[in-house]
Parts: sequence; C-alpha cells; structure tokens
Amino acid sequence: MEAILDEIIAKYNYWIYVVLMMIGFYAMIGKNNLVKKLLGMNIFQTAIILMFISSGVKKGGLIPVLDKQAALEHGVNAALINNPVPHVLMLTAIVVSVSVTGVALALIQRIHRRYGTLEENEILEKADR
Amino acid sequence: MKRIALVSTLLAGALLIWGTRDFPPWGDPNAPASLHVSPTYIEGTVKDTSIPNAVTSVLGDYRGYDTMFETIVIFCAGIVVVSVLRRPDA
Amino acid sequence: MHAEFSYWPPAAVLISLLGTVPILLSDRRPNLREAWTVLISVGKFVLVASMLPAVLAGGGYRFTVAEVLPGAAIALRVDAMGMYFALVASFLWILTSVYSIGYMRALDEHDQTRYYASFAVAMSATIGVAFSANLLTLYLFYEMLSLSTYPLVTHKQDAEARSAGRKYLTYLLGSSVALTLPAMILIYTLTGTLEFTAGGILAGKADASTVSILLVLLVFGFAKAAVMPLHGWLPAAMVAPTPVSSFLHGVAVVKVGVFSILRMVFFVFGTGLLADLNLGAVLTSLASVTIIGASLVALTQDNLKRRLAYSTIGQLSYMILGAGMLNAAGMAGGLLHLSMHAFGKITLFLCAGAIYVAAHRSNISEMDGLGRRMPVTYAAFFLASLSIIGMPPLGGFLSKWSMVVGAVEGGRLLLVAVILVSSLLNAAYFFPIVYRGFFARAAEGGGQEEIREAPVLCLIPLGVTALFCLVLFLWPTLALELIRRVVSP
Amino acid sequence: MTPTNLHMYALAAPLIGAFAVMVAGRYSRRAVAPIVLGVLSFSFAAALAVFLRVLSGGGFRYVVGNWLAPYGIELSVDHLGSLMQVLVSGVALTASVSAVQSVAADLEDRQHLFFTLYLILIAGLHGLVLTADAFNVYVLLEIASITAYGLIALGRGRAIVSSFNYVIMGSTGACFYLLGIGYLYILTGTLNMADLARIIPTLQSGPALATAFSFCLVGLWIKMAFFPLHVWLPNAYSDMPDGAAVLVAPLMTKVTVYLMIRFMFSIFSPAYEFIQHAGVQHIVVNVAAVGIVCASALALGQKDLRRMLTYVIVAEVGYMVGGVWLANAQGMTGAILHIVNDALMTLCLFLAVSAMASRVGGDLGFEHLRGLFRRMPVTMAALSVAALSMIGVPPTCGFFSKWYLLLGGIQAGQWLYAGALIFSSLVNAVLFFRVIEIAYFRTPDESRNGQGHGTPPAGEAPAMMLQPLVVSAAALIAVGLATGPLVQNVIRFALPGGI
Amino acid sequence: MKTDYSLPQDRPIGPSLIIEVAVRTMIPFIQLFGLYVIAHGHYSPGGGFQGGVVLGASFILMAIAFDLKTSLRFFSLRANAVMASSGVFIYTGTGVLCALLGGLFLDYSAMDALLALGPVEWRSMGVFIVELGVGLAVTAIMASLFWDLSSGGDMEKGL
Repeated sequence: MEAILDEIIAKYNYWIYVVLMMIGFYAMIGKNNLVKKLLGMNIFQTAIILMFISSGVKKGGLIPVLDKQAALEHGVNAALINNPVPHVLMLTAIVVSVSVTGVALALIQRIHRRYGTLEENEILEKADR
Repeated sequence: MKRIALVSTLLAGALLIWGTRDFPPWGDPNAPASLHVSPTYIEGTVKDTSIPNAVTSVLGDYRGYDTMFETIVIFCAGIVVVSVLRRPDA
Repeated sequence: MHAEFSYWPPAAVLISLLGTVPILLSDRRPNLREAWTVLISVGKFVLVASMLPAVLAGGGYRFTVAEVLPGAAIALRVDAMGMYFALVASFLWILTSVYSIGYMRALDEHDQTRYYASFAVAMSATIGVAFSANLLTLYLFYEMLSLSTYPLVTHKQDAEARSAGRKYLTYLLGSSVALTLPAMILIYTLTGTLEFTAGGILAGKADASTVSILLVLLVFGFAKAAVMPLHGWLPAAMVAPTPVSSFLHGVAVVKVGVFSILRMVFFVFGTGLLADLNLGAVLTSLASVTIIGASLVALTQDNLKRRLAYSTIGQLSYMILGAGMLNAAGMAGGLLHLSMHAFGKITLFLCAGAIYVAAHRSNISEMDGLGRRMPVTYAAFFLASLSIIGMPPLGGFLSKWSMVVGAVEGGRLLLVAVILVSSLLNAAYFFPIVYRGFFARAAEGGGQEEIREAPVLCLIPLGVTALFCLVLFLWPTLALELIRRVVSP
Repeated sequence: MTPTNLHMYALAAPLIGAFAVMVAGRYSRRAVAPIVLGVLSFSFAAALAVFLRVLSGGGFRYVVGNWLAPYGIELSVDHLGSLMQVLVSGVALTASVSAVQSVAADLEDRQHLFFTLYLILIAGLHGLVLTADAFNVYVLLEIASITAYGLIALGRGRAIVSSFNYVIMGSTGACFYLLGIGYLYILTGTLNMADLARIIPTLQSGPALATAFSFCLVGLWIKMAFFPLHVWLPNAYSDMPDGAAVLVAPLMTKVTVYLMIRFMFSIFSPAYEFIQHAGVQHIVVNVAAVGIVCASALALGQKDLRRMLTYVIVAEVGYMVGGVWLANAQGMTGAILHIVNDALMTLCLFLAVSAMASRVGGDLGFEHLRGLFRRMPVTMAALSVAALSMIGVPPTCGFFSKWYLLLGGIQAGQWLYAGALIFSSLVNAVLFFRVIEIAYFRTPDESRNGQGHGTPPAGEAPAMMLQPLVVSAAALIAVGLATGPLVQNVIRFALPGGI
Repeated sequence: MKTDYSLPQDRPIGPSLIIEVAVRTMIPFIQLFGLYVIAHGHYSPGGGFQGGVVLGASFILMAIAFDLKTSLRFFSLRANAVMASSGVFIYTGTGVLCALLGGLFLDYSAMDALLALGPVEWRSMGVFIVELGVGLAVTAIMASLFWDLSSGGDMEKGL
C-alpha cells in the first residue's frame, strides 16, 4: 500500500496524462459526433505533449536559455538546466496537431454543408444512399 | 461500438500505467533523458552555434531536419484546407 | 547425359510465340495469316527435329534464361523424353493447322486471328513443357498453356462456352496453385533443388509418408492428365472448335499433363524410390479406376466429341498405369502409348470435325449411313479406333502389348484384366459408330443425298494421321530408341 | 565510401517542385505538368545513381547538418533504404505521367493544389525510407498522412467522409506511435535508431519497454491497415481521385511495412521480438493469416473494381506483416521482395483502373466493364498481367515473393499462414477472372453508356495513360526474371543479423 | 440530440467604433512584437513559429474586428500563397544551398564559403534565416486557415 502510494506520488504526472489520454482516446473512437471526435484527438495529443514536457523537467532546473558570456567563459552545468529536447519535439508535435485540427475542421465544415449533420451514423446512412 | 471503445481505452490505459513502473520519478535530474544526449546540447549550444537559447539551437540546427518537415506539415495543412473548402461546387 | 549450351531450345520454344506477331499483324489478310501459321508450324517442327541427332547420340542441349531462385533457374534442356514428346506434338501441329484452315473457313468462324494466335502461344507452351529442365520451368509453361488455351475453349463466346471456360480454369489453375505449388515448395524445402535428374532427387531426402503425399499432390495437381475425379474439365472443353479439341484436348494439353506426371515419376521421385516404397500401386490403382470408369461413361455418351473425350480420359490413364508398373516394359508401354494414342485420337477427332463440317451433325444417333457418303473419313475413323482399341496391325497394339508384358512381369494379373476389359469397352463404344455409318439405314428425308466429303484440306490431315497409326506399327524404331534412353538410361 | 548528397537532392527536388507548382500553377495551368515530370524524373535518376553507388560501395550513413549521431538526425542509405528510394521515385514518376492526364480531366482548376500535395507526399515518402531517427519518422508519417487526407478529400462522392475517418484513424495511429517513442525517450534519452539499438539491450526489458514496443507497433499497424485495423482503407482508397490512387495505393502501405521492418530490426532486435516474446510472434503470424483470409473473402463480396482492389491491398499487407514475423530468412526475404512486387502490381492495377475510368466514367461497377476487351485491349492486357502476378503465375514477380513467403511459412511450421497464402491466391484467381470474363464476353449494352460522364468515347485510353501502364506491366515480368539477382545483391544484405 | 451548427446568417453586432479604433492602434504593435519574437528567438524564448503565430493573429484580429474583406485588403490571397510557399522554400532552399556549397544538407556552416563569418557564426545566421522562413510560412498559413474556416471557403463574409 505504502509502496503504491509512493509510486503514485513520485510519478503523478504520468498518471495525470494517462487519464487524459484515456479520455481523449475514448472520445476519439467512442463518440458519435465528429466534433467530439476531434476534441478527443486534441485531448489525446495534449496528454502526449504533457508527458514529453514532464519528462524534461529537472527539480529546480532553469530554462534552457543561457547567458552567452558566462557560458563562453566558464562552461555550463547541464544538471541545473532543464532538458531542451522535449520542448523541441513538442513544438513539432504541437504544429502537427494544429495542422491536423485545421484539416479536420475544414472537412467537418464540408461534411456539414453536404449532409446537414455531424452525427456519424446519420452521415453514414446518408452517404450510403 | 461504445463497448469496444471502452474496453480498448481501459486496456491502453492499463498498459500505459503498467509501463510507467520503471520510469524515473518526476523531475529526477538523473533520469536517462537528462543524462544521455541533452547535456551535450546544453553545453554545446553556445560554442557550437553561438545561440544561447538551447531550444532554438536544437530546433533550428541540431534537429533542423525535423523542423523543416514541421514547417512543411503546416504548409500542407494550409493547402489542404484551401483545396477542401475553396471549391467551385461548394 | 552431357548437354551443351545452345540457342536451339529457346528458338524452338519461342518461334511460335514470336510468330503471333505476324499473325496478329496480318489480321485483315486471311491467306497471309494462314500462310504464316503453316510456315511457323513447319519451322517449329524443323527446329525440334534438328536437335534429334544430338539426342540420339546420347547428348542434348540446355539453355538457362535466368537464375531466379537458388537451385531453381528458368532453364530449358533437351533430352530423350522431351524430344520424344516435342516431336509428336510439333509434327501433329502442322497437320492440325492445315486442318484448321479448312475447318475454320468451311464454317466461316469469327475471330480467326485470335484463334490462330492463341494456338501458336499454346504450342510454345507445349514445347516449353517438353524441354523444361526443372520443375519451376515446367510449372511456368504449364500455367502458360492453361491460360493460352482459355480463349480457344471459349471461342464460341456463348453462355455454354463461358461456363465451360470457367470450369476449365477452375480445374486447371486451381489444382496447379492449390496442389502443385505446395508440392513444389515441399520438394524444394526437402532437397534444395527442382532440377530434373535421372533417377530422381527425392531419394533419401524424404520418408515414405511425405513421398506418398507428394505423389498424390502431383498426380492430381497436374489436372491436365484428367485423372478421375479431376476430369470434369475435359468433356466440358469440347465446346471448343474441333481442331482445338482434336489437337489440344486429344494431344497437347492432356499429354502435357501426363508428360508432367511421367517427368515427376522418372526424374523427381525416381522409379527406384517409388519401387522401394512400392508406391507404384498408388499410380496403378488411380489409373485403373479412371480407365474403367471413363470407358463406362463413354458408352453412355451420344455426342461424338464427348464420347471421344471420355475415351481420352481413359486412354491417358493407360500411360500413368504403364509408368506405375515401374518396370522397363510397362514404362516403355506407357511412353509408347503417348504417341500411339496421340495419332489415333487426333484422327478420331479430325473425323468428328470433318463429319460436323460436311453434315453439321455431332450426335452419333444422327450419323446413320453417313459412312457411305463420306467413305474416306469413316475409313480413317475405323483405322484409328482399331489403333486405340489395340488391334494389330496398328500402333496401339504395340503399346498395350508392352504394358501387358510389363503387368505380367510384375505379376500383377489384375492390371492385365484391367487392360483387357477396357480394350473390350473401347471396342464397345467405337464399333457402333462405324457400324451405323456403313450399315444402318438413314432416316428418310434426312437430307443424306447432298452430303459430300469434307473439304480436302480437312481430309489430307486425317488421312495422314490414320496412315501413321499403321506406319508406327511397322516402323516404331525411332520412338522405341528414344524411349529406351528414358527407361534404361 | 564518401557520402554523397544525391539522395538529399532526390528528396528535395519534389519539395522545391511543389512550391514552384504552388506559385506557377496559379498563373498558368500548362506549367504544372512539365514541372512535376521534370522534378520527378530528376529524383528518380538521382535515386538510381545512389542505388548503384550503394550496390558497388555498400551502404552509408548520413548525418543531416553535419552533427554526429546521436546529436544530429541521421539517415541510413543502406541497401534496403536505397532500394526503397528507387522504388518510391520510380513508382511516383510512372504514376505521375498518368496522373497529369487524369487530374487535368477530373479537377482542372485545382490542379496546382493537387500536385503540390502530390509532390510533398512523394518527398515525405523519400524521407520515410531514408530516415534513421525515431521521431523524424513521426513527423514524416504526418506529412504523408496529411497530404493523403487532402488528396482523398479531393475525390468524388463520399470522399470527404472517408477522408475524415482516415484523419481520425490516422491520428490515432500517429498518437500511438508518438506515445511509444515518448516511452522510449524517457527510458533511453535518445531518438537515434542506432543509439536506441545500442542502449535497449542494456535496459532490463521491463514493462515500459514492452509498452513502448507495442504502442509503436500498433500505431504503425493502424497506418498500414493491418487486418483488424483496416476499416479506414477501403473507403479512403476507393473514393480518392484516380490520379492520387495511382500514387497512394502502391506506396503508402508498403512504405509503412518497410517502417515496421526498420522499427523491429534497427531499434529492437530479432532477439527481442522472436525469442523473448515468441508467443507474440505466433499470435501475430496467425492474425496475419486470419487477416489474409478475411480480406480476401471481403474482396469476393465487392461489386466494384476499385473496392475489390482495396480489399486485395489489405490482404497483401497481411502477406508482408506475416512474412516479417515468420522470423526466418526466407519469410523476411519474401516480405521485402513482396514490398517491391506488391508496389509494382498495385501500381499496374490502379493505372489500369484510371485508364478505364477515363473511358468508362467514374463508376467502375462490374456491369460497366462489359466488352472492355474489345474497346481497350492494351489496358485489359496489362490488367491481366497484373492479375496473373497477383495470382502468382510465373514468371511474373508475384510468384516469386509468394514462393519465398510460402517457403518461410513452411520452414517456420506456420501451416495456417501458408494455407492462407494459397487460399488468397485462389481467391485472387476467382476475383480477377470474374472481372476479365465480364470484360471479355459481355457486350456493352448501349443504354447505360448515356448516363455517368456522358457517352464515353470508344477506343483506348490516351497515350499518356497507356505508356506508364505498359511500362509497369512490363516491369512485373522484368522484376520477376530479375528476382535472383535482386535477392542475391540487395535483399541478402537487408536481412537483419540473427534470423 | 441534433444541434444547429450553421453559421450566423448576419453579424449579430454592427461595426463598433471603439473596437475598430482600438484594433487599429493595437495591430502595428502586435505585428512589431511578432517580428521581435521571430528575430529575438536566439536570445530569449521565441522563434519562427511563435512569432509567426503572433503575426498571423494580428490579421485574424483585423478580420474579426472589421471584417474579412478588410483583412484581405491588407493581405491578399495571392500574396498569402506566395508568402507561404516562399517561407517554406527559404528553409528547403537553405538546406539545398548548404549541400550545393559542398557541405551536407542543412549544414549551415558550409555557407561560410559565401561570406566568411566563421562557421559557428554562420550556424547562428542559418538558424536565423530558417526561422525567418518559418515565420513567413506560419504567418501566411495561420491567416489563410482562419479565413477559410471562418468563411467556409468563399471569401465573402467572416464570423
């Protein structure tokens, strides 16, 4: 019991994003409304971004923007500075998710204009006809 | 449908939680992610690229290849939206 | 047997394949087109025959196209067995193409260009099978034959032809993909090669059960041999124009099936191995069932071509029977029957075609008295049927005799009985036709009077083949010489 | 050997071309085709040159931006990658020749948008086959997917709905893959494949590693439409414009299978998948077998040529995944060989489809195919060749990959898989001969020709569509005859050590 | 549950003087800030994406406050397309240029051959160039995304 609690407390960040991820994933595949699917997708991606960023944190670390002179004169102690790589990766991931969201929204608009609804089942029965 | 969704969601969640068991705790400065590659970036950024902002240097230079495609991704998004919405039969 | 590298084998195979180009180009000019056909068929025969001396001298030729799989190239090789089959096939093709001209023109058929073109492709495939150096190449040409004959079988393009074509491909393609291919891969896994080598490649590589499974897979996999129960495609294929039935379904296609099986028996399994595991019985029993069964069914058929088809099914199994005896005499008999039956059966089919051209009749019950109207045709028919039945002085006698000898040597009297019974059955389903032709009274007003012989272009070929049934009895030397090299290398 | 930049030029040419098309295409429609064909021919030539260099001098690794791995992003131009690059650029070039024709007809005033996406997709595929960086794979996958979404959405009828489903499924796959990569990153702190491969064995393979592995794999499976996860593919592929289908259908799934191979053997090791998790291996192979059977059965039920082909594609994915997971050299060879062959077969089939569509009109329901053999003999002949290759009739290339796959299946004792292969070849025979029979015997009834895209002009498709079709059909036989050298000189080096 | 997602047929509130004046005065500063974020990415948090988004936002704000046509007057669709393409082209072109100059792809230090700043300085320069490209592309795409999505493709009437 104790052990499990410590485990959870030590890694609560992961638990949070896993819960978020489940919410998003369920909405993506379980919901009937296209916009809700899309929202689920965004939640999912946010969860992943959260995970990456949290993996870059160091307790009491500084932001990875250095003082040029100080760095040149007497180097840098990497242990004191947060890990920049997750930020970079997540910049990419964010851009990707923005792009996909934009595309999806555009598609949703056309679908709505064509079928007059955003409920998947109604769309499908209209589309098959 | 919904039941399948629920089951697969719970399954995935359980797997992920199970997976976190041998992760380093949050903010651990000795996590592998903090020890293996990233220090080189932090220490190298100024003398390699004379860019004090490590994020920018990694984004634009060390991993510039990713960033190039990232730009292309958003470019594609723009074109897709244009091609989907701006159409005569709309 | 040392085989030296040469471009003759591919030339012999490809000539008719490339020949399709001029045939297709001269679509609008029938005379030119048919001139090409005959020219190509003659050229093919010459090319094949030109390699005969080397084979008789104990040598041969080989040619490798591409080393596609380790230990299994696409390669051609000319040996005695292949040469034997190739000679028969390419010689008969000449006669058939002459006959086709007469037949197709007399009936004024449609799409004759397509007909001649596919015929040429099928011929390439046949010779390719004969000259294949390994199982892979044989499989390649085997499939090519199935596909190239499809347009011929469905030439009529009506509903019946379509369903026949469907049946044709289902049986032939299906069996080869579902049975032959796995068997091939098993052999390859066991031995690491697919090369045809005298005495077989499986010896010592596989246990009895595997070998028997392989044997069954292959006997049925080569469904062109029409071993029962995979024979249904052959009667169905009789909707094709008669030259097709006569040549392809009397000689090329079906003999390719048998030839492939014999190849397997002699060059993949090896008679020695089969004898040790005494699996010859498998072959002989399957064959006997087919022989008797097919002959019985043939009795009931009224459509002449269908009767001939069932007779073919029966006769094909003779060859498998002979091979299954696994002794020199039997195997020789089987191989000899390949050519004897070829000449006999093609004559019969050509006669059927001639009757159809002249009298537009295809049912035996309508053929009363036709013999007096077309004596040449009926005479040829009579000779050929005698040869099939196995009466001296005709070729069929030699092969059946040698098989009987083989059966007696092997002490398998049951097989002797099978051969005799089926010969009687053959007589039973052939003689009535001849009898009706000559002696039965034609129904009044049947319009018998204006029926004349078929066009001369049809008569010459069937006359020649009928004569050959006789010639092969008197001078079978060449055939026997080639066969000797196969059964006792 | 000294690294060359040629493969980067092969990748960059379509990109630059895309921007050129985007800008120039707005002003003159005639500028599009020359640019597209020009850049694609250039990148094909460059890819070919690289391939020849690799054949002579062996593969090499290339660090973008001159940062040594694992700090910079690394590309691996080895035998397999370079072969794939040649395949991608070759297929792209052949397809685009026909595409410029069909797109000009289908959506005339949005050509430049179409071809911008088209070229970027090609560039993305180039990147995918070269990259040796786990995260880079994610970005490139998204590029390929987003462009594909767009191309599908340009299609007819239900296309937008299919495209949206693809968006959802595709992003799910991408997210799963990203999650897996995140786990790997947290465990190892690196994203470079070689570096990962170096570190992973040192970790005690705990739950996290297994989670990472399974999530990445499932993500890729979704992207490649591996059987239970294939639902998005048939609609998406049958609704997209033919000009796009000739590119997407041959390449996307195959490249993803290639990525799975990379992932399984350059990040993880055969030891990890096949020895430590042998049970998983058996399950996957059997799932693949079931997938092949089900997809073939579903294909039998289709009444439309395009939809039939899409299910055939799903079945073929089963072939390749199963072949990889057979865990022996034969199966692996077969899988890689089948990636090449299946790309070519699918290319030929879809080129034929778009050629037919140019004459019959958009709807390729079977009853619209009547009498096509007389009207367009060349097209139907090419289709028949591709059909034979699908059935697996020598000497077409389809036979030889099937041969290796069966060999591997039998050696691994996976009888279910081997049986499924045989079954699906039989089903393919039925499928394609049904089509050929309709086109060969049935005479077109004139009443129907009125509707649809007006009365279709009789006769063959335009030359721009026939030439690539004939080329691809010839390639099927040529590659088939060249199987021996291909396996000996290329694929042999691509097999991972230890299997 | 069926909801009505259709766009509002006409703008609920007419043009309001306060908003327009406020926006008119804000936009230049917003754009200036956007440029600053792009340019200063080397020394402080920021860079092409962030700055590009801010710049794009300025046009979006314009489209919201006035209406779509107004923003199109300042930033035409053609300019938008050219800007987006050229932005991405700058990035790719830089990579190719480095390769052509004898370095590897995207190896900025190779551009030392053009103008001797020293390889390290050139790396920083190169990053700046590509960030500029990214900024251009993102600005253009952000604006066009908003235009298309808000007006449903016909550039008639925004939100």
